[in-house]
Amino acid sequence: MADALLTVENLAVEFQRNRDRIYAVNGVSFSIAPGEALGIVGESGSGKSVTLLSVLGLIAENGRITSGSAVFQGRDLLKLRRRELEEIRGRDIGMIFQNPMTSLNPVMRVGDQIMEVMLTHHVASPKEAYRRTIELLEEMGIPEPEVRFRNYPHEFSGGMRQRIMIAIAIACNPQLLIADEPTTALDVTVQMQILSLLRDLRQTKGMAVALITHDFGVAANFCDRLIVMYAGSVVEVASRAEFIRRPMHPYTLALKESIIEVGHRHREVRAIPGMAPVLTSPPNFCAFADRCPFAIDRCRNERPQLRSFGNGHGVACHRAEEVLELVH
Amino acid sequence: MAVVLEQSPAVRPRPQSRWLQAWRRYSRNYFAVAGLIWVILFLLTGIIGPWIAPYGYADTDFLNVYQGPSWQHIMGTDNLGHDMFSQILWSTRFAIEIAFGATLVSFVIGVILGLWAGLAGGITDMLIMRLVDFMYAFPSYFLNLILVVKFGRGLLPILFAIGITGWAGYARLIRSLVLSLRNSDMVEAARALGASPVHIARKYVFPNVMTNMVVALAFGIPYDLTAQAALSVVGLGPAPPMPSFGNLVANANANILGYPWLLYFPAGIFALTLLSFQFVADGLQEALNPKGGN
Amino acid sequence: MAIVRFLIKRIVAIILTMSGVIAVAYVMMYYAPGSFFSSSQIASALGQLAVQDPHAYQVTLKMFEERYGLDKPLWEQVLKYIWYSLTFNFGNSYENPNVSIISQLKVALPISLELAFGSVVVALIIGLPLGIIAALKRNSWLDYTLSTLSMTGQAIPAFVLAVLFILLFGVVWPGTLPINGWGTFGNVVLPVLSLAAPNIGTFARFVRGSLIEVLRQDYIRTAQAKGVPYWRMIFRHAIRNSLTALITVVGPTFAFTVVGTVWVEDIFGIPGLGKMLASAFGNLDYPLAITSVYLLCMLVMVTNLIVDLCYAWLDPRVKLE
Amino acid sequence: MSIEPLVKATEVSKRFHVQGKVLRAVERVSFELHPGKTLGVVGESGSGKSTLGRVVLKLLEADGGSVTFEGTDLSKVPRKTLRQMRRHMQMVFQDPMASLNPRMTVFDAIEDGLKIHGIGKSAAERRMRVEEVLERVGLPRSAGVAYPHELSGGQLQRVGIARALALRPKFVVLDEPVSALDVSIQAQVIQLLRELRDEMQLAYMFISHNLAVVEYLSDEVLVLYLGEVVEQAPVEELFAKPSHPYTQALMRSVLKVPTSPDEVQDLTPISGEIPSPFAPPPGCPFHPRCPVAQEVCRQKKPEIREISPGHRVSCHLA
Repeated sequence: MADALLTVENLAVEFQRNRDRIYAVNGVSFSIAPGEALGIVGESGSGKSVTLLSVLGLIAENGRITSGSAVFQGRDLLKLRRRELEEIRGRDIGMIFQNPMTSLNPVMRVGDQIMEVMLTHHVASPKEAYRRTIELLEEMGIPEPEVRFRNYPHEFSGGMRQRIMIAIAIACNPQLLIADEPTTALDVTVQMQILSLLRDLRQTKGMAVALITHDFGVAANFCDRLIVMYAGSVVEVASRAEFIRRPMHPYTLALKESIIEVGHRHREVRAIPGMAPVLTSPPNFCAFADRCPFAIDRCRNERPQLRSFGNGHGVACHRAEEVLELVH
Repeated sequence: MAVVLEQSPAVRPRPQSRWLQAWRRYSRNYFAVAGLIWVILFLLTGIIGPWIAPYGYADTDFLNVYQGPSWQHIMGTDNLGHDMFSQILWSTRFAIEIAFGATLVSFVIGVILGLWAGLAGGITDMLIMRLVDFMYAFPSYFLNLILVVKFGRGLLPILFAIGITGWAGYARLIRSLVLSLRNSDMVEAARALGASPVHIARKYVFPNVMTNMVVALAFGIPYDLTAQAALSVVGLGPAPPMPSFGNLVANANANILGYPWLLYFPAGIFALTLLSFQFVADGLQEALNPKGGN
Repeated sequence: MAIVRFLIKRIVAIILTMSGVIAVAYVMMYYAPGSFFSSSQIASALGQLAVQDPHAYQVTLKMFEERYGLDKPLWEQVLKYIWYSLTFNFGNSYENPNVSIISQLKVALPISLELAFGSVVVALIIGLPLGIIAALKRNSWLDYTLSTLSMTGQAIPAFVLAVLFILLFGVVWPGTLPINGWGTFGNVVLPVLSLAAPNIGTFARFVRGSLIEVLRQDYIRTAQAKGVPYWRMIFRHAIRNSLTALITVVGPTFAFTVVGTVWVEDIFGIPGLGKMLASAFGNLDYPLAITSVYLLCMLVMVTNLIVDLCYAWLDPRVKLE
Repeated sequence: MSIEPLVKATEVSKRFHVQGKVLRAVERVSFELHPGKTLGVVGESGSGKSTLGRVVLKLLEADGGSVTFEGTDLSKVPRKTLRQMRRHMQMVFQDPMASLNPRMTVFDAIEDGLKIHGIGKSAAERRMRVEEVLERVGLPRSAGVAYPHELSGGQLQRVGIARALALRPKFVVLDEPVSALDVSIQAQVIQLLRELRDEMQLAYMFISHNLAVVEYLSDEVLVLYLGEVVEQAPVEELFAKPSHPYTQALMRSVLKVPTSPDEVQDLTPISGEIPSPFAPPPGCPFHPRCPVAQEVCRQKKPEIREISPGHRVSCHLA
């Protein structure tokens, strides 16, 4: 897409763990359009967080980007120097994380933590930053913002802390917000509050949101487009409508089958046998083959590429056509 | 096969015991291994030292005082003609006796009181912990001094003086370990299984506390060695003619301007020993720490 | 006010503990064998008197006991000492009956505090950067070198180092720095360095450990995600949080170092508290010994109190309880 | 039902005293549980659901009310007898890693329960039984030699289940057994739990914050809010006719994967968060967040009442 906000191409990330090399992300490509809500879905170890964190240079020290590009507003983020990347983080791309209980600095007043991002990027004078912080707190639905400005993180509940994280992330009006499992640690009623807050922000500010989650329900209800990841590769990309109507990859299908939902009481739940692999060699095969009912020899010998099936629907499966026929 | 399906236990060889794994981690730390070698040498010297010493520790040779190192006295002699090499061999013996003895005394007291406080809770816990605070506030060095002055400068008085002043740290450590385990899921699970308190203590608490104890002991020994030497420096080490590293260093200090070799050997060996114990303790801490494993 | 209630509680606790410490120390000295007369330098003089004039010897002993209240029941002596100590009226020592302990302390205590304080400050100035560098370059050769050096410093006791310094500056480079006495700046250098070395190791290792721990925290990643420049992130977010924990180490280290001056003062011939106290114990000079125990104990407790206050002030999560 | 329930809780309460403040973790909870049935306990964090599970097993002492197991009042049972009774009432924990001894192999961990209760005359007999249960929960026999840190989350939870089931209990408390697991693994474990229940006529108390799995597994459901039961009903009834505003809010908050484009849910949150359990609001504890709250809800605490057979609700307006 020419008008994409962020285009990641052929990204690969490896980690060194003891003597093993872990292939966490293996040639991932995708893009996010301005204002779009993109869901990146996968189980733990699928590389969904690493993909976006590595783009911003936020992965752990034992991680290394081995190939790829990530073009954001015409610049390849992977080629930037640290200082240049720091200028983009927080100003053009905001981030919120999974655990709001530990993501705020415990010895700094929350107001100062919000102000800091604006002062760092020189988007406001201290006075303006203060005024804007109060506004933000109000916008986030935090009562008595002047008082709360001076409170420390431990004086807030988990939901409130996540709101403060959001305030930090959007303080500079970024064009892209990366939300890494933002509601996983929260109660369902609070999850709903945070998601609706994010949706409202998206609508009022025209900000694109990349939502990383393991919860298909959250992704399917919040996002316009979904990417399904498995063992460090994108196995399926589809718009929400396509994803609902015509999921194609055997993993996506199996996962949808295995989710227990309200109303499934009298239905057989088909669990996926086995578990997701940790790759210690580059995958020149389909990583799902061992759990896949459709797998053939080819799946174990050749890595499937993402192929387009129209409407922006991409699937990385050698047998996608047959699966489509069999299932739908 | 290229895919490693989070290796299923079926194909996994019998895992190594945790001690073996710990040893492998330990052996990767060269300083710790070097320290261990020195510590073992030191212990061996302490055991056989008195037999191989060319002279008795009280033997004086007034015709050969203040001798530099020579074939007859490979580390020289002091102001009374004591053979420095023999003195060091004997010092090693006493240092080991005092350090291990004192550490054991502290450890036993600390373990008993710590376990008692942690398991009993309530008022017992409160009283024992106040006692621990008290011991922390009381400058233990001075308690050592009082005890040594009062009970004499023999081996046992010194051993006990250092021993009974050093238990507070062990007690505090054990108590906190017991408390954290007591509230752990693991112990709750054992209770849910129907295990008796004795069974829980034996099979769940003790094995998980033990490595911490080993590390604490390893750090305790150099500490007590230092404490013992510290008494010597102010003239309250083992009564002459019994040698000790502290006495030797103190004595060397008095004669340092003319006869520096009196310092080289005892201070060097003592410092190296302390350092070795420290490296061993540090290595153990890293090797036995479960976090270091994964 | 929470802080007032906290302070009152703590001061009461200090007074109670101090009373306990004095009672224990006194009773121990009282019951254990030996006394001032058997161990002090005047023992031999008294021994001669006992042979020459047994009556005069008895009278002298009695006068001495009356003068210091040693003829009273034990509980009365203990209470007296507790009261004396709490009112900072320590009386006179046996050894030096014409000079009050207070006036002796006025000379000696500042010297020891100066040494201890100086060495802690020096240790912080050197140890902090070492620990920070080791943490930021962790698992590099630089880290291994610094960590090994720190551990070496930590393991070698101050008095061994002091003797080594004497050897260096007395034998190898004589005249560069004074190795004995007190009064000039030069006199301070070696004792402070001997005392500081173990503390440098302690601080550096602690800072390294806690900084590595802090750098793993989620809020550090948040700071990075905000685009806070690396060094600002290190100083504002990481070091601030790891130093909070350092306070809990600096306090006890300071108290411990004051005790450590005993040996170093002895070796360098400095007329500080340590020297005075060591002789008090050697001679079973009860008033002086009790005073010394009292002072050091007090020092530990006051330091702990200050540490707790600082900790609560630096870390908003900590409540004064 | 006229037959004696296996587990019966009557007005069970549990309070904690934390720094001079009282936390009412569980307030007057009652239920009956029969063999082969599952009681689901739903609630958000701080609702007291885990505490309830522990009180029912007497891992925590109740402050009020009583729990009977096969007619025996647990509060009157001496400790030693209680330990023996534990053979019949087991627990599976949320975090299998933390609940296993890191220094015991899987085999030792499972065998330990057998040893404690003197099950199996010989080591060989115990070995057989351990291997049998390992296979039953879907682990290979050889998994016995592994230490906990060598297994994945799903495998560990199977070990946790095996440990509880090796004793052939009658009643098992499952405290969030799948919430730490990946989606695809959750289904495996839930299915295993359902099979085991039907096979061994186990009674489950299934504690979870996940409404969907509770519905999937339970026969009756308790909804807890700040330690109190706000609604209690047979599962089909509860999901068909949720009658407490909180239950309704919970159900609306569950995001399902849509099966057709018009099923995409509108994200409409309820306001507010769970109040501190140290200072629960006066009146109905849910009133500050309740969309239909009225004056009476602020003033008076509602009593739990039966609105249809077996369906009890604690709301003035239900």
